[in-house]
Amino acid sequence: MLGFFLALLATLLHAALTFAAAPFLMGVVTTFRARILGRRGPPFLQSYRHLYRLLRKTTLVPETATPLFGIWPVVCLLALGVAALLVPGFCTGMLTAPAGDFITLIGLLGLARAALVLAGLETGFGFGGAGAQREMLFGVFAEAALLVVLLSFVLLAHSATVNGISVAFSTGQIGISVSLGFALAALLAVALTETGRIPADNPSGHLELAMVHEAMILEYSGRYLLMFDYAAMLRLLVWMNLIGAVFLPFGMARADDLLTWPLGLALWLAKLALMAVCLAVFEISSAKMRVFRVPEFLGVAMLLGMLASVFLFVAARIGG
Amino acid sequence: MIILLPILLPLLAALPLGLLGSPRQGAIANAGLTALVFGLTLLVFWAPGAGLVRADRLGLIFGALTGFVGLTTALANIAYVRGAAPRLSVRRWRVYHAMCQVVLGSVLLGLYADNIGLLWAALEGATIAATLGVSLPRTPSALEAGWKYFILGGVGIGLALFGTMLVYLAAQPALGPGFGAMSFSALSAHAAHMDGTLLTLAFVFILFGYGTKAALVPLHGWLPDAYAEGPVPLTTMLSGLILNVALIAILRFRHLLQANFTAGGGAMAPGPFLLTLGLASILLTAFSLTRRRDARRFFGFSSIEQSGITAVAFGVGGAWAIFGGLLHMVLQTLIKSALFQGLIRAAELRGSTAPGHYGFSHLRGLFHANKYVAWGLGGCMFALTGLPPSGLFVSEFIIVSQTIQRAPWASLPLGLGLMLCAIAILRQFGPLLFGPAPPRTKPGATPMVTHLVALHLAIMVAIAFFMPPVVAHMLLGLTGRLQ
Amino acid sequence: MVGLPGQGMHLRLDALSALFLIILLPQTIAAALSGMRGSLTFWVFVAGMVVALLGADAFTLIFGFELMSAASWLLVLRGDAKPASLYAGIAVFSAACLIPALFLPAGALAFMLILLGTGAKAGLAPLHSWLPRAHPAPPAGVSALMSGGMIKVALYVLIRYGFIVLGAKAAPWWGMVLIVAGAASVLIGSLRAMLETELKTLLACSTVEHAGLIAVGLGVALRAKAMGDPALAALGLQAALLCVVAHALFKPLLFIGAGEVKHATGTSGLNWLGGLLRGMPRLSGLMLLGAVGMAALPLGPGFAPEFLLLHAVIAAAATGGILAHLAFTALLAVLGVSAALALGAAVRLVGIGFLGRPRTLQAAAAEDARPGPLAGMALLAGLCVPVALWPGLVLWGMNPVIRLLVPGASPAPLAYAPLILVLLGGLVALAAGFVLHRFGVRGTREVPAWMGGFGRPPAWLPFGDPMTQPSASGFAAPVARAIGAGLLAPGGMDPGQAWVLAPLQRLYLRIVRLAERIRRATIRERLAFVFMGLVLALLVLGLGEGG
Amino acid sequence: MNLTFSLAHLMGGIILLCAFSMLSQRRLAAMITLYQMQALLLSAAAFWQGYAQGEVSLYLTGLITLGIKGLALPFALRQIVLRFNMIRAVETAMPLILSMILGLALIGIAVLVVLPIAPGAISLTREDLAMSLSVVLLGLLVMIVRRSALAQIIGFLCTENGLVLAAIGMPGMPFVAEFSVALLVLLAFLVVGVFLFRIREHFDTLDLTGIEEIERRGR
Repeated sequence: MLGFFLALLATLLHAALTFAAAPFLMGVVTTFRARILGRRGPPFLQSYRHLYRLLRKTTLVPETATPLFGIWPVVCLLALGVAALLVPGFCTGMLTAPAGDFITLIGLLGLARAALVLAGLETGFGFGGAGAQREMLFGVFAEAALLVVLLSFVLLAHSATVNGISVAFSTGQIGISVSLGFALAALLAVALTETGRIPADNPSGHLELAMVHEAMILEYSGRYLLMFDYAAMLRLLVWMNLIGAVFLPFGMARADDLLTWPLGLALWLAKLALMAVCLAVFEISSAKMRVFRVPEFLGVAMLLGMLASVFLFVAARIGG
Repeated sequence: MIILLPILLPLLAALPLGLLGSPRQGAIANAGLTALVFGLTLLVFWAPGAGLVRADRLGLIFGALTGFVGLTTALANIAYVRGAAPRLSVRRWRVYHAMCQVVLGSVLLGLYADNIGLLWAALEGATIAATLGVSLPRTPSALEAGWKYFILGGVGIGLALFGTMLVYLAAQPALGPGFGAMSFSALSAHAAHMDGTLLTLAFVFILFGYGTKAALVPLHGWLPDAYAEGPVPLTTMLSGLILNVALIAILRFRHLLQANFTAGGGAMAPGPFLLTLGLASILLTAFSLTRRRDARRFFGFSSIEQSGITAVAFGVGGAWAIFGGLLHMVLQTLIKSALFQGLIRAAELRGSTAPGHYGFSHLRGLFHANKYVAWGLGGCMFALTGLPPSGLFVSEFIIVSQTIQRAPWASLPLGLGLMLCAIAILRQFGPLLFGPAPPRTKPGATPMVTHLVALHLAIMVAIAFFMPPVVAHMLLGLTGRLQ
Repeated sequence: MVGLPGQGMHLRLDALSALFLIILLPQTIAAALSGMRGSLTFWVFVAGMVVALLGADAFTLIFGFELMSAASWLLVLRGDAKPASLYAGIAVFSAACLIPALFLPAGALAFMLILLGTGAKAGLAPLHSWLPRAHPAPPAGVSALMSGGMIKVALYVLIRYGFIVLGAKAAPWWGMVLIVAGAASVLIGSLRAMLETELKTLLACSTVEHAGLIAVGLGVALRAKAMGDPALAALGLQAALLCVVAHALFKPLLFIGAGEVKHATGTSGLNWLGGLLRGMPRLSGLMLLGAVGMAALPLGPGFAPEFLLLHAVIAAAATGGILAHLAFTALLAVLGVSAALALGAAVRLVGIGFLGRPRTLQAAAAEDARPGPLAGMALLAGLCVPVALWPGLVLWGMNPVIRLLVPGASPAPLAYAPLILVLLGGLVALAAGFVLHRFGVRGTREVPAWMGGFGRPPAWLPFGDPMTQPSASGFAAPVARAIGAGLLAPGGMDPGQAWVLAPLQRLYLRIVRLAERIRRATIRERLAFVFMGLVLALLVLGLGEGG
Repeated sequence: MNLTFSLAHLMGGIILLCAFSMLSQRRLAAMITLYQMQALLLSAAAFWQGYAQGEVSLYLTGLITLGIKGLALPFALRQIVLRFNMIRAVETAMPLILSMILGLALIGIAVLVVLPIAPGAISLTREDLAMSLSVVLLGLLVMIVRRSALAQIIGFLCTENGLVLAAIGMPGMPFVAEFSVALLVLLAFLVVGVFLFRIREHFDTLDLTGIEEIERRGR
């Protein structure tokens, strides 16, 4: 009973922190990036202001849009919101853990992507379509790479939920292996593409011809744009949580042990900060790729994932 | 002797038919005579005869089938003659009707004869009559077809006679000289004691002799042309009836060989010979059908395929396979005769039933001319492919399944051939029925013959799918004895 | 007595045939509602499927199977004569494979023939290329039943023989063959679905993909069963059978919808549609639901099977040697690519066809679908809901089938719980709604689209210039360039067409030319054939008896 | 008894020789003469067998053979040759020497086929059977290697002679066979006559190339 109560509490805390911290994380990355480039950059809380401003604006709907114009942001937001609830943040063993199957997660990300693409096609203008077709192309390889990486995780952890993988990896019996290194590289590549970061897409770019994510939501404004923007922030956090839970599981709190929570929370924030810095450093040190280079980039990720799986098998053969 | 009546009646009636009457009267007399013969073939079930002409069950069944197909063909012939009368002189029409009767009588003789000499004579008579019939239109191509038929048929007849004499010779150790050594019933009773080596030699000649009549590849050379050039109703008789007699003759001789082989009499097994010829027929047809532009030639090739299937069934052996082969013959006779009747109607809708008016491009889009004729003809074509609900599905299913069990090596070419033939036929189906009709096509009236076609198809399905168990067991017993 | 002379027909109803009969029912009703009620051929087609599912002996099975093929051939022929011959060829080919297989002794050869025969009919690679040509040809109701029902009947035969009749002799590599064929179909099917611009062809390609998914599930199960792993076998079967059920609901729905689109606009080319959601809101809503199923998105009917399948493949990767492991890793990559391509295809279908601006006047003037087809679609959509939201229940209902196929298996409960996701989504929606309601400005204003800042279209183009819209082919262009060039034959042709059917056709033509030379022989040469045959036979005789 | 067989043998051998020499002849007139010789020998053989076996029907066969094949048919054929002016050599489909080698091979095959028959089992000797079989096959070969219709008919008639040769050797074979052979030849010639007449109507010569021409036009 107490366990359930604590788990509920942890889940609620996780939900509150996740939804509250998502804009902050985006702000941190943006600001870090500016700082490293030598500019002052916006304040950390700029994202919140941006969202609030959108909240207060009138929502414009194009004449040529269909009645479903307003549905897509909602679907996108809900899919990512649910995903954010499923991926453990500062602690393992939340109430949502059993439902957090990795494949469900992939499905939810796919749902969000579908909503985004449909939003791009909604009004029927050229840039939206261009962004949509690029997003679709990236998705093809990202999903495959993700599944291949997942195979290694599942074989190592004997569990397919993110929670289970995290628990298994944190116990330390797995150790550091070559295959996990490959898997990490693959996962990072997918994460960068999915979140629309630099080698695949430029989040701060404003040239319509080169945009992917932004191009799809050009016609959106007001609260619909708010939802899309917030969903993008959530997506970044979900991915960071995911990478954190799988590759940096040390020090994660256990939901049924209240005493571990403070350390877990602190470490969680530290991990996020670390990843934000890393992301910023990576982004300024590399250039955006041409569209058709991205599939190759992801293809390499997929091969790395397969290599991870093969090495896993070889190691198991040698070890066993 | 009632059994002599259905044989002699048409043979004797040929003389007055050949000398008297207008084409129309000839056609009506022809139909009346054939109806009488059909009745007699049914009557014969209760008086199967004795001596030289003594029909067994097989002969009786196929005799009745011959009577029935002959009757429907003769009925369709009345309408055909009405349309085609001006094309030939009155004398030619008389010869034509006489030849129809001669073919009918000889075929019945071939089926009912217990004597291998009589059988041979019957087939010879049928060949000569059919040759004359085919060459009647007197166009260069008809003459050529008749010439081919005569040369190849004559050679076949010669080989068959040699085979017949060799059978007689082979029977000497068991039966001694005299009529006994030429009677099927006696031969089959003493098959085990015949000279096996000689019997095998005899079978090769019989196979090549009667195989020519049955149009097995490589003996098929005459058939497509004869089909395409002769008058259509006569072609119907050719396709169904003469082929049947020849195949049944082969079946009977095969039985002698098989019995001798089983009893260790020194004969070779008949299976490989029959299978080789049968498979060759099916495969050659499979690759010849696609390029045919003339419908009658097309269905001529299809007849070669059907003969091949039957030969394969006989070659596979065993009660079930032979049952399948015989069933296939019955069904295919019904379908083919219906098909040619439908084809006459179709050509009539397009203006002329003369040879050369049966090109697929000429007939296409039948559906726009007359729905019922189109469905009748289309139904027959579809039935030829052996897809359900066609009755051929049953027979081909039996044959293929038996081939798998008894001669597995043959099943691959058999399956391939059947498949390609079915595809080739189905490919013509679409354009023929639903394709764009040639310009100036007028919708035509529904002729009575369509009912005959439907009747044929209904009987075909009924025989295949609704055979009473009693009949099936009786037939299986029959084929078991023939095996 | 009906049937084979002296033997008749025998019917049998067990859990497996019952399952397939049940999935046949709703789509038959829907197809009948969509306007096929009066067609005798259609009912013969249905009867053939029922007989094939109920047949207890080889004859009845093949009879039903071929009756189904023949009737559907006629329907295809009436729709479009061009692919009909190819379709007929495939139908006869499957019979030519199945009849021998049923009479061969149980073993690998029999199974391979069964696989060839049923695979050709179900559209498994490499014999799939006919399907995207033939399935779109007949009226929509028939297309629906062909995709939703007929390929299922073929798979039923595969299941019945692979698991029950030949089950005792099954070897693990049988499963691998099935998996390879399935994976190839999944990849090619989804890729072509992404590239096709014709609505019904697109759906048919997606059918190839789903047949492949089912085959992969069956292959995993067959392999596991042969290796003595009933739990994994049960998992694979669950995936395959759930996919069968789901596909039998959403694909007919989509096909009937496509037919209605064609009825309303006169075309089903995506490049001529657009903005249908305005004119045909009800139809579009139902199509959207079907597309969610086709894309295997969560909370749609197609996700649970995909989920189970991926889990089955992952579990299977842990069994067997290094080669199997590599193969399953590659399989996962293939499934991932295909899942994303399927998502792309579905998104494209909805986004290009139903969203955006109309590209032609017909699309702009389209009126909503007729009540009959709409009712059929609504029926299928209604049945999709429980499959989508409560797949556990459907799986529970399938337990007898799985126990029949894998004796001793105890199917595990499903780890995917859509209802929980719905609950979580609801909570998030509540929270978001609260925030927007409490702090936000309400109301929307309709304005001319921004269009990236381009000028407004002239008055005679009420929906803007259609040429400025992304087209269906344009949408697929990046994928065609990145993947299509590598996987498809030159010219974007289907590899099954280019490398299997076309060479066979060339071979056939070559032999036909040979046969024509034989046919053109003169009388003398024909006589020579007879003579040579006779001499050859005599030679065989002489050598056979002399030696 | 010994004499019976050796004489029958001798005649059979000469008949075979006639058939074989037909292969080597280019001119129709020579072929007809050879055919006539063959038929005359055949009728002699029939009489001899009739005498040896004491069968009346064989005398009848001999008479028919003598009358129709030995006299009437050659006469008619010569008439045709004269009327259509076909004295010149006929075209052959293959070199003569090759066709003669083939003929030898055929005789070899005939012997090969007949050899395994148990010697004592039948009253007709194996040699007789081999000879008649050879004549049948050689006749067929003539039909194949000659391009002229008349030469082909002669080949066909040679085949018939082979059949009759076999038939007269059959002990106690009922009359049916002989009657049928006679009927066959009669009817066959009747039909051939009709054909010749008609082919004459349409083509200038009896040469079958005209027919082959139609064939090449194809359908």
